[in-house]
Amino acid sequence: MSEMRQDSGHDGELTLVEAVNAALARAMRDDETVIVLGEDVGLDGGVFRATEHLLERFDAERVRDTPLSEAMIGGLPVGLAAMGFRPVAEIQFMGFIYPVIDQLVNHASRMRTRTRGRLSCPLVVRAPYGGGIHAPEHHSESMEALFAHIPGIRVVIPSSPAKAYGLLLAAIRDPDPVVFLEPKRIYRATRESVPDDGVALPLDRAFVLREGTDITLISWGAMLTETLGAADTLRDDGLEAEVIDVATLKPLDAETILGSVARTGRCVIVHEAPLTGGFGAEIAARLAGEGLMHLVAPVERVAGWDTVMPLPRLEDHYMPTAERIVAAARRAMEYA
Amino acid sequence: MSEMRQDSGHDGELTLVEAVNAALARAMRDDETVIVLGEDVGLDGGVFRATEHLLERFDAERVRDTPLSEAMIGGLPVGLAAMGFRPVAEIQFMGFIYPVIDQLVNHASRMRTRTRGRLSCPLVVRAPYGGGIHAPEHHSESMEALFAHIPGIRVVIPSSPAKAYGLLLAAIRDPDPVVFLEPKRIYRATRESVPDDGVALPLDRAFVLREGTDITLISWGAMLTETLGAADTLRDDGLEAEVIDVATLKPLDAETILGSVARTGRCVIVHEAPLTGGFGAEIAARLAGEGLMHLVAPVERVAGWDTVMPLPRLEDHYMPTAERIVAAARRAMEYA
Amino acid sequence: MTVTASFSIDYTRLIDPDGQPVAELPAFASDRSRLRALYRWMVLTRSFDARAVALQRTGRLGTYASSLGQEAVGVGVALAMNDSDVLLPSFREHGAQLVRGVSMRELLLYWGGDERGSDFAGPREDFPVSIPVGSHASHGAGVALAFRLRGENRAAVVALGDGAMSKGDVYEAMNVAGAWNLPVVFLVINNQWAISVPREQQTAAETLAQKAIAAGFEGCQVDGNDVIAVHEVASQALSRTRNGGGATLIEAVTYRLADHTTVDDASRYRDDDVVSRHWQEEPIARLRQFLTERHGWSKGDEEALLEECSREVEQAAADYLAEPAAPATSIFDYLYAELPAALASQRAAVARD
Amino acid sequence: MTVTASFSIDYTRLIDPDGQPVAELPAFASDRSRLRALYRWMVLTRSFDARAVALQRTGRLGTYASSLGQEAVGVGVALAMNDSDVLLPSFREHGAQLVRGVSMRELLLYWGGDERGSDFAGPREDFPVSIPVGSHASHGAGVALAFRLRGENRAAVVALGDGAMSKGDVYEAMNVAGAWNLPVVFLVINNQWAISVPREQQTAAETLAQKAIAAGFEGCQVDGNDVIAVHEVASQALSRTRNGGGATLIEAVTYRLADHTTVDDASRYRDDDVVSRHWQEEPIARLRQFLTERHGWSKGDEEALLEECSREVEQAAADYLAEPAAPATSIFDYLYAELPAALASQRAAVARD
Ligand SMILES: Cc1ncc(C[n+]2csc(CCOP(=O)(O)OP(=O)(O)O)c2C)c(N)n1
Ligand SMILES: Cc1ncc(C[n+]2csc(CCOP(=O)(O)OP(=O)(O)O)c2C)c(N)n1
Ligand SMILES: [Mg+2]
Ligand SMILES: [Mg+2]
Repeated sequence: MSEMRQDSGHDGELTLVEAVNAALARAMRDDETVIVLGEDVGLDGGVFRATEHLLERFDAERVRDTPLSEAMIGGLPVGLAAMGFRPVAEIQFMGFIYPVIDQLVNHASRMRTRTRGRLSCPLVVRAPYGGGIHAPEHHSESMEALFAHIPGIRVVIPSSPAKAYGLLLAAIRDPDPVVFLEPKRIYRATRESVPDDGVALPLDRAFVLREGTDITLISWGAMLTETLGAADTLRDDGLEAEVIDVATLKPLDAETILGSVARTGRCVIVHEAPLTGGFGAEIAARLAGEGLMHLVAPVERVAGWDTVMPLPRLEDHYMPTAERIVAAARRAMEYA
Repeated sequence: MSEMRQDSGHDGELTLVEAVNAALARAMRDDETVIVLGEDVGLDGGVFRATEHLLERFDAERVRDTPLSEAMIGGLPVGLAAMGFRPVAEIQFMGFIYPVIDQLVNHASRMRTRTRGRLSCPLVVRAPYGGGIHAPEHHSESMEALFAHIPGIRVVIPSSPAKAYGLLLAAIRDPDPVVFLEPKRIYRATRESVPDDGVALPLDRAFVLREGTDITLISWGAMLTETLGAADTLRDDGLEAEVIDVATLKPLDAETILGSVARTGRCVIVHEAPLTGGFGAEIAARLAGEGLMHLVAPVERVAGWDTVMPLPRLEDHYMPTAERIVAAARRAMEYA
Repeated sequence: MTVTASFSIDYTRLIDPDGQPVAELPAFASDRSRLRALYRWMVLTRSFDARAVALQRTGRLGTYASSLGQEAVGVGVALAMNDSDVLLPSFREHGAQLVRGVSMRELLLYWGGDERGSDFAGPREDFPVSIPVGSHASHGAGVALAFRLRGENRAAVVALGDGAMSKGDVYEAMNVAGAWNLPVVFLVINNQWAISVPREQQTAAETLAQKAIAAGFEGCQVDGNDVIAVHEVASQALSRTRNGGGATLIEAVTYRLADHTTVDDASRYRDDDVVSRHWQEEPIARLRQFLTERHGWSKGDEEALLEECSREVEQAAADYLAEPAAPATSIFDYLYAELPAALASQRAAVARD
Repeated sequence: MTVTASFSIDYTRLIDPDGQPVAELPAFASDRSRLRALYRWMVLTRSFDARAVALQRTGRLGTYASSLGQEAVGVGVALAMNDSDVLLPSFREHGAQLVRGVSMRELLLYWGGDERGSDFAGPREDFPVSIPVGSHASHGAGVALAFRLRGENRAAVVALGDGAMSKGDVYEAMNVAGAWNLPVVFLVINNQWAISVPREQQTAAETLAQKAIAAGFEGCQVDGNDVIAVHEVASQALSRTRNGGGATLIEAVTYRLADHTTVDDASRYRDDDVVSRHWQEEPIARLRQFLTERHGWSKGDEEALLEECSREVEQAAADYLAEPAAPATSIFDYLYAELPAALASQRAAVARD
């Protein structure tokens, strides 16, 4: 990706979306069965430029602009994958991913099971998701929980450029279907050094972003910005918050989470998706089960409200804030 | 529905599917804007006979066999409803409902919000769901959690003939979209007296099926059979289990649940859907939050495994059993 | 081997790019006031688009999709609709929405990120724009079914792009509209592009009109930059369908002269000179030419009209910019007819913030 | 108004219901051994269907969808496929699957509720049946793309019913297959029914073949009860598509003589005498007539064949019934290539029970 780096002009420092691009390029270079397809992924390089330059570096056979057909974008890769390719399909925005659910539930997630291993489905479905960029209607939702409930797939959400690179490489190399959701609000929020070393990250591990002994803050994707911000504020209260990036929602690394809360006894789970039935519920449920005896305070969930994502003018009233996280943490600290 | 009752030949005693039929007929009789549509709902009366006789009693304009097009079955009612009709769409099996999610998330659930009340979506999507009848592949899943996460809709699951009648009437009369999931395993399991009195049940209330002081068992749909069975077994242990039928998953009647667990301190949540991200997680999360201080034992979830629903020969190894519920309850009782 | 079925697709153009008649013109073409109305709405639409783009560029509007070059389609069709018909617009049919009675202030509110912009004071039954491509097509079938069930003499018009014609839900909606003989017109605005994907890559079908053959009803092509042809074809299709003739598809062949939206840079994927060539065919100059030659449209008329339009646009922009945001709690107030008790605490929390 | 595009749909029948040639016959029609193969597979399929239904009636098999009356389609097409082609069957293409090398024991295992039935020992790349109607069509496009990317001279065959042609995902799959010129044949088995919904209510299109026009490739009709015509049309379509000719749609017009499945009662929605009339056109008697008149097919040949087929079917049934269930833990063993640590405890719990 040397040219990308020159492009970015930050010697080796990439944004999250550039890291996605770097991982795609790396995977395509290393493995000719990797095929990138989706709407506007070719000449346009993707509406967020995640697939920029891929068409030039590879070719139109491997970088395919599709017709405007999400059900097909979800289904065609099942056939490709069963024949030994590794398709990476882009859904332009999560708001348009719903027709893909049928393919994930009824086919991709169970091709291996149905055929007792004869056929399999090593595909990746990528989609930018989440709010906070004042995007048009239907462009800001966070519905990751719908995917995390589907047996037989993996659900991965990166929170930084380096994680995006390593997790996407892992997702593409994984022998089973992976839904890879990209927090578009932080696509260009930060840069970090992301060596194009082809090293993948594990798909079954949560990351401890910050160690602490007083309370555990758990989140994923863009909300880690608010969560880490909240941890800073709490430090001013003299509280050391441990911050966990779940990263792989499915399969969930409950061990890391339970281990942390076993030490802190307190927990705030943060996500942008609506509260009810959000993936935070699963984490809280694990704590109410195996983790219960370690809890000294009620598990707090700071999430989007159970309402439709508002249009930009009222969007900020929907999005969880560092303030709400801090307030929840302080409530938790009130218990002895 | 007098003729139905003669049909059933159990003077006034109806099965759950007959009660669904009775509610549909009643709603169509009371309100000419009620339109029933779906695959095979006409002459055939539905593959489970839920719409039997409706075509004769009403007509082909109001009882409509649709083309085999689930995305349309999800979308056409949005237009009908916005124009003042009350469509009741049948999806033949939950396994084929996924194309409808796009319409629920992007349109039905938010038409009122998007237009600030100018247009609305009083529609019902009905679908039989669940396992245990040794049905063909893709016919036995329980994915209610996918719907319970969507803001702006209601999700209702009846557990008996009388509840099916009252809740479906309420769903049809409700001014907003309702997903009504019918536990097909108990479509004909029992009969009870269901007077065709046109009386609806509330859509925001859980039902206490059995009072008890030692532990709370929470479930919905067909799994209440196993749950009530488990309660009987526990009684032999000298334990009085309170059994709650959630009935309306969205909006959730957390009060009834929290109130019960506040008294018992112990809870087992039972559902057929895969454990991870199932709706049981939301209930457990509420207990880990507001309910925490009342919990004396870890919240137990007895659910389907996080795997693809097996074909009939191994299906029984997937389905939660009364034994598993009893074992979970006994574990919970071990805590002082 | 025997032939069991055969089909053909017609193309209608009445005025060529130079404003010259190339076929017999409908009666209204000799009615200056009606032509002026068509012209005025197109000019107003173009001024509105320009202003909306300017507002976005200066950070006072959200992402916006200009209809530059396509004005004849929405305007020509909407003026053929009855008030009682229902429009289900895509996100680029500003002209059609304006003709229908949606105010420019409402359009700006919507594109400025305010739901109140979809609470149209005018056409109360028209649908809000569908940002999701094509998923509103089945709503059009449902609206049409409602009309049929009530025995009303009304039609639904669903606006779709060339890209939308690749969507399965659009096909399902067309298929049921054919099977049930519903009073709905599927208006396909073929502007040759779906963001960066050209029409030819979208489908191997020579025309988009022929997609109707799969649904068992009539499809036709019309020169989408010839507002007289568009208006005529739409008027005929609408009266046919209102009177039980069933569904129709109209493919209006036009060209997207603007970027896809204000966040798009079309130069990444198409040559400017191709675009300039299409400027030769744009609909407004074409009708102006015809008006000038046949109806003595003068420089004065033109200036007066531009003046009038820009005044209206400026007023709307001012009203829009003066509109305070709705209260935060309104994000709960239209979710259900009545807020469920379970959500009261969430609404209260928002009220506190 | 000018015509911009026109299309027509052909229908092919070579042998009429009385087994009489009505057109020039392809060379293979004079090759007794090839006709016998077609005949044998059809007879075997019918015996298998009968046995499967009997097993279901006696509680030893799950819900089953018989292909009674449609045998010519699957058999005629599958015998036109190369081993290296890939079949993506619906749930009623038992004949095609048998010809492809799926064993009757495997089919029974699958319909008996055992996943191992889809682990075909024979055609390792053929897809398992798709119970969800139509959602496998896009898989066929993907398989075909895989062949194209590897430069392989292979084709994918997707089996679809008349009902499936109302599905948007099928349309999307066809549209991309056209746009990308993929080597895939969409085989539409029009048996006139989708459970209780007759073909005419499914769509206003006069033919299902014309659905291909929307996708920009060739569609044709063939008499689906004339196995010689089906085999000939399929052979031509397959070699065309294998050699870069792009996608094709074949609508095989046949009739579902059986109930939809063993849990259906067709008498609720269709008249038995209509069904009896269609018995006059069924494919096996038709070919037997032709074989008898042209190739001296004797009563002895017939009896020997029936005997041979029922022996094979009985053996398969016996093997199926003797098969013990897989271990309970196998419900986890093919979920992922490697079971995630997070699921180990669930698998262990199942092992304990
Ligand atoms: C279902 C869906 N998929 C993708 C998108 C993203 N997107 C917005 S507009 C567009 C192209 C639409 O092209 P066309 O239908 O021709 O309409 P046009 O933009 O030309 O008016 C795409 C892909 C979307 N809004 N909805
Ligand atoms: C997507 C989907 N919707 C509904 C069903 C239920 N169902 C099973 S078969 C069938 C009819 C299929 O008709 P057709 O495509 O003509 O195939 P045939 O049964 O005639 O072989 C239906 C509605 C299904 N399996 N999948
Ligand atoms: Mg376009
Ligand atoms: Mg059929």
